[in-house]
Amino acid sequence: MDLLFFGIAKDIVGKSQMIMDFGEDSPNSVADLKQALKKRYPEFSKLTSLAIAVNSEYAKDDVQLKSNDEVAIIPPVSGG
Amino acid sequence: MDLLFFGIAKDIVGKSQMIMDFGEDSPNSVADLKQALKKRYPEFSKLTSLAIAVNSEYAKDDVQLKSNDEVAIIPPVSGG
Amino acid sequence: MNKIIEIVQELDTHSVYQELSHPNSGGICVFVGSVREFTNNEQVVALEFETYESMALKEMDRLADAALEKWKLNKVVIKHAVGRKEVQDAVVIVGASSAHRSESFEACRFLIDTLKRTVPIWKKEMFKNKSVWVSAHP
Amino acid sequence: MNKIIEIVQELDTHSVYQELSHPNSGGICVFVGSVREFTNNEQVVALEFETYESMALKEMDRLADAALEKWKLNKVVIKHAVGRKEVQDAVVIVGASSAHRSESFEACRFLIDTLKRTVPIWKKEMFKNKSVWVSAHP
Repeated sequence: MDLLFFGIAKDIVGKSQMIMDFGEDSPNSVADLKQALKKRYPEFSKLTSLAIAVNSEYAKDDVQLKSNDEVAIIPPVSGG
Repeated sequence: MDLLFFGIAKDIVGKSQMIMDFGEDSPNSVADLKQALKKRYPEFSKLTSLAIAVNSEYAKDDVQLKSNDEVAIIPPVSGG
Repeated sequence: MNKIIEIVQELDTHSVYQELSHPNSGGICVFVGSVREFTNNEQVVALEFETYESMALKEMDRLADAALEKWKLNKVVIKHAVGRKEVQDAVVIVGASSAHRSESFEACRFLIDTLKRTVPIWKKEMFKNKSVWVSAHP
Repeated sequence: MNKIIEIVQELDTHSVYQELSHPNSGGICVFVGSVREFTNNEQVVALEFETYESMALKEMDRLADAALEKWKLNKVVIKHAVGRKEVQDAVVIVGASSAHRSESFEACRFLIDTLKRTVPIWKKEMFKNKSVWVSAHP
């Protein structure tokens, strides 16, 4: 699964973009993806919030992930 | 009494500055001056409000007028 | 100097951010009042502003002090134009800068609301066939 | 075009009044966010902003539409800077113009408050001996 990382999420995984192989646990939904990330990188559990964007829009937990989606990991925003 | 007029007050009396002779009725206070003006120019009674400034500060009705004061007639302000 | 008070013929909207900028300010709020083309569906040709300048400057200064007392502000700007102004011309600029944004918004709103009530400036609306001193009559 | 949406390296605060000016607007409210020298008494050397640009532009556009729907506005501006910003640099400009001033103030406040909650932009505070992603942790 091809993922984009920003802000502190980039620091946690060490890259701004990576293809992540979840093996058997390959996540089907946004909720699954959050779970899988927190399992692999416990630092994600310590953030104030964690959101997922699918094709550059915020995606709710029940959104299903397709192989050609652009999926981004959105830690707490702090613009302005 | 030397008076300054602004905005619609200037239009009512026809001048921006004039020495007004009130004769026997020469006003001693701000309240008296308002009365005297409304008596001589009934148009002043039709305004939304009428204020008097003495030495370039708003003056309450009970302020006494001295001969060397700068006295201005302040119709409803409408800046901004 | 933490306040800038001016009555001018032509307002410069370009410099106001720089004037309000301050190392301790994270928020700057500016309000600009400008000439609208229509008032109650009547086309405005121009506005004419006149002032009792010595008193207006005193009242504007007092207004800035009131804002500086009410909120923790680093800078305050109050500027008003006089003379003939045409559609889209700026007629008034007020602004405040502060550490956090709430104060700058609240102070800016207070500045324009109070200015309109207290500062001796008068506006005449020039229409095609008449002119009216704004707010003079109920 | 009634909305101007931009993510840029350098914000230009000079042009915003002109961009918001409109013949039907009597009120223009602008908020500028800038870099403060101190956060909780710690001296800030600089801020670093990064963004997910395609998504941020979409969110800013959606934000402008929400304001245009909520209030009767003639123009809306939303601009954010990215990259390294030093003390007193402008990092965000939002503004709205409308017939009357209340709408412009309310819309401007809504724009900055909502932008801070929803637009994918991240700010890192650079202190002398450390750096911190703002709001990342509770």
